[in-house]
Amino acid sequence: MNWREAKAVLEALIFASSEPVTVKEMSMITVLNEETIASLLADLAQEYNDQQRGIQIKEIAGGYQFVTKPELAVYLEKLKKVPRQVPLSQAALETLAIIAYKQPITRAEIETIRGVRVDSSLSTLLERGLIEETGRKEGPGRPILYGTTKGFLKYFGLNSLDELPIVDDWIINQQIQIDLTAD
Amino acid sequence: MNWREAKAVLEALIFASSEPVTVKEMSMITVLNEETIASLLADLAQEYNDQQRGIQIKEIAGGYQFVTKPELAVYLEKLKKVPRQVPLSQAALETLAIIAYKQPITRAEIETIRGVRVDSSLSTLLERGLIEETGRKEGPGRPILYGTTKGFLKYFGLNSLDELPIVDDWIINQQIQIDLTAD
Amino acid sequence: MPKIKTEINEQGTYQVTLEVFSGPLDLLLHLIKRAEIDIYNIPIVEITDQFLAYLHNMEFLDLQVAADFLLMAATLMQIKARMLLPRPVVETEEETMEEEDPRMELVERLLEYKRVKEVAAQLQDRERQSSQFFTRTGGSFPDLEVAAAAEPVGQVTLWDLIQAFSALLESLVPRLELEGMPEEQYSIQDKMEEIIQHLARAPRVMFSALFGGLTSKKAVVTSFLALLELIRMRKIYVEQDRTFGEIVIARWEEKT
Repeated sequence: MNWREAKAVLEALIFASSEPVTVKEMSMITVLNEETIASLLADLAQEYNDQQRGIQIKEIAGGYQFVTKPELAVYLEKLKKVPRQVPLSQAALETLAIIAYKQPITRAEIETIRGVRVDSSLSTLLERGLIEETGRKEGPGRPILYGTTKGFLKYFGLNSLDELPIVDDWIINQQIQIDLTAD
Repeated sequence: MNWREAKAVLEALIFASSEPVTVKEMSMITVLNEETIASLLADLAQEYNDQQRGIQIKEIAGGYQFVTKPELAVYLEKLKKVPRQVPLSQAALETLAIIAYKQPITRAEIETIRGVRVDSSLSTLLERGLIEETGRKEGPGRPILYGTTKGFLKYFGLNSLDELPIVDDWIINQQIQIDLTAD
Repeated sequence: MPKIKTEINEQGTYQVTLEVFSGPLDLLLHLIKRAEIDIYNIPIVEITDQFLAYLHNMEFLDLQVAADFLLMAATLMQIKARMLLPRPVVETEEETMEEEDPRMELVERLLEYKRVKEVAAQLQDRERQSSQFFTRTGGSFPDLEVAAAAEPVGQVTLWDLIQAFSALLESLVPRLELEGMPEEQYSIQDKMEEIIQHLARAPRVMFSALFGGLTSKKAVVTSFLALLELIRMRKIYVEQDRTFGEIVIARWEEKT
């Protein structure tokens, strides 16, 4: 397999997968080492960018995926066969924000922070695959713990949770550490 | 919009659509006449063929669609076998459970039982080969009927659907009844 | 008067929320911001009065929201009462214990909530940006159909499947008991016909145009239920313009 062929294989792999494909997966399939895959990908991505194409390769949720160029969104919105994403409500966004930064977290803990019941936000977020049950908290009632999913990263175009903005002193895992020392 | 830009738009449209895009549809979206669209498509298709790429544009069912090059199928099959570690969401699982027990069943009927829209669950299940379209229901709109696949049986280690455990499902029957009389 | 905002989320469940305020803390923050007050020194009497006035003016449709707002009102009144009482000078042998400002806990909650709002706003920005990228949507892959997925489900067992089904059955019981309960005597049927007639004259109608003329809460609820029923029956559908958030109602035939 020459360079050109290898690039074609990666192109087809990324294209055919409905989920972002990781370098590791591509390495396993092509039996090329991960460094080579990385160079091939860089080359391929360059090609798509240089040639003023309609699609590009984007790194999302730890893998690679084809997406359309954002400036073409106006045309794509006119396409009938594209499912339209309904934006999340303010309530759902707030709930999701808390889960993203404070995961793993229970429903009661989210409700304390938001000051309202969050059942319907939680079920919306679960249904949309943005959060998931990650286990149960030790203690009375063993309440369900929630965390964000890979779908969350994909939905917001993030590569990992580290890309979440740092807000004030509110950083990821802060709560987890507090919990650990408190327990 | 120049030639290069127009080609990029068509590329993005064909890429993002879940079904083949017709020349007519592309003409309506871009406000370019159908002859121009046809030339642009020929040019785009040529480009993909010449450059020894992993994907190509194909005319299918009166429209245009991207497909991977047939000679790369061997790699793509491996892609399917790479464990993706993306477990089914609770939502998809519930939808699958309903289909397993109530097949053949329409999307509207599933939605009545689950009380939410199931588009995304259905496409996940179709994509993973756990369910398939089994026909169309008689009556207005002739909606698509869904059923489980052989892959479903294989995955859950069942020889036939008769081996599914019996669950007392009078409630679901009643729910469907209510829906039917309401229509 | 707060307007009632209805939205239909992706799963087709309907949310009736109060415009702008996603909870009592949100309302409190709004009042504080509007009055240009220092968050660390909230004039509790004034804010409590404003909060209660707001509650008084609200016509709640969503009872759950009401309960949360009422709980906050009670908290505010409690703080107010503690503030108005002469502060007991606690003199013990261990020096004079500074009695904690009764507002402190609330201030902390507000600050924490403020961060939530900031993050939510940033997520919303990202969501907007991200919605400009379209990905390939499943679709059939002629040259891929041969490969039957070996591990299509991840670590899911038959037991999980049955559990999902049983859980569903359980959740259906309360829903069935509720079925047909609300406002039936108010004739949702009439409202449904009215909406259909409305749409016979124009293919698309703004949500606000349909509901703007209604005066009583009961009429709004009835119309809303009629709308939901029509959606369920696939006689109509609604869509929300991304930019303006206005809900448009259209005949189902318009959806192609």
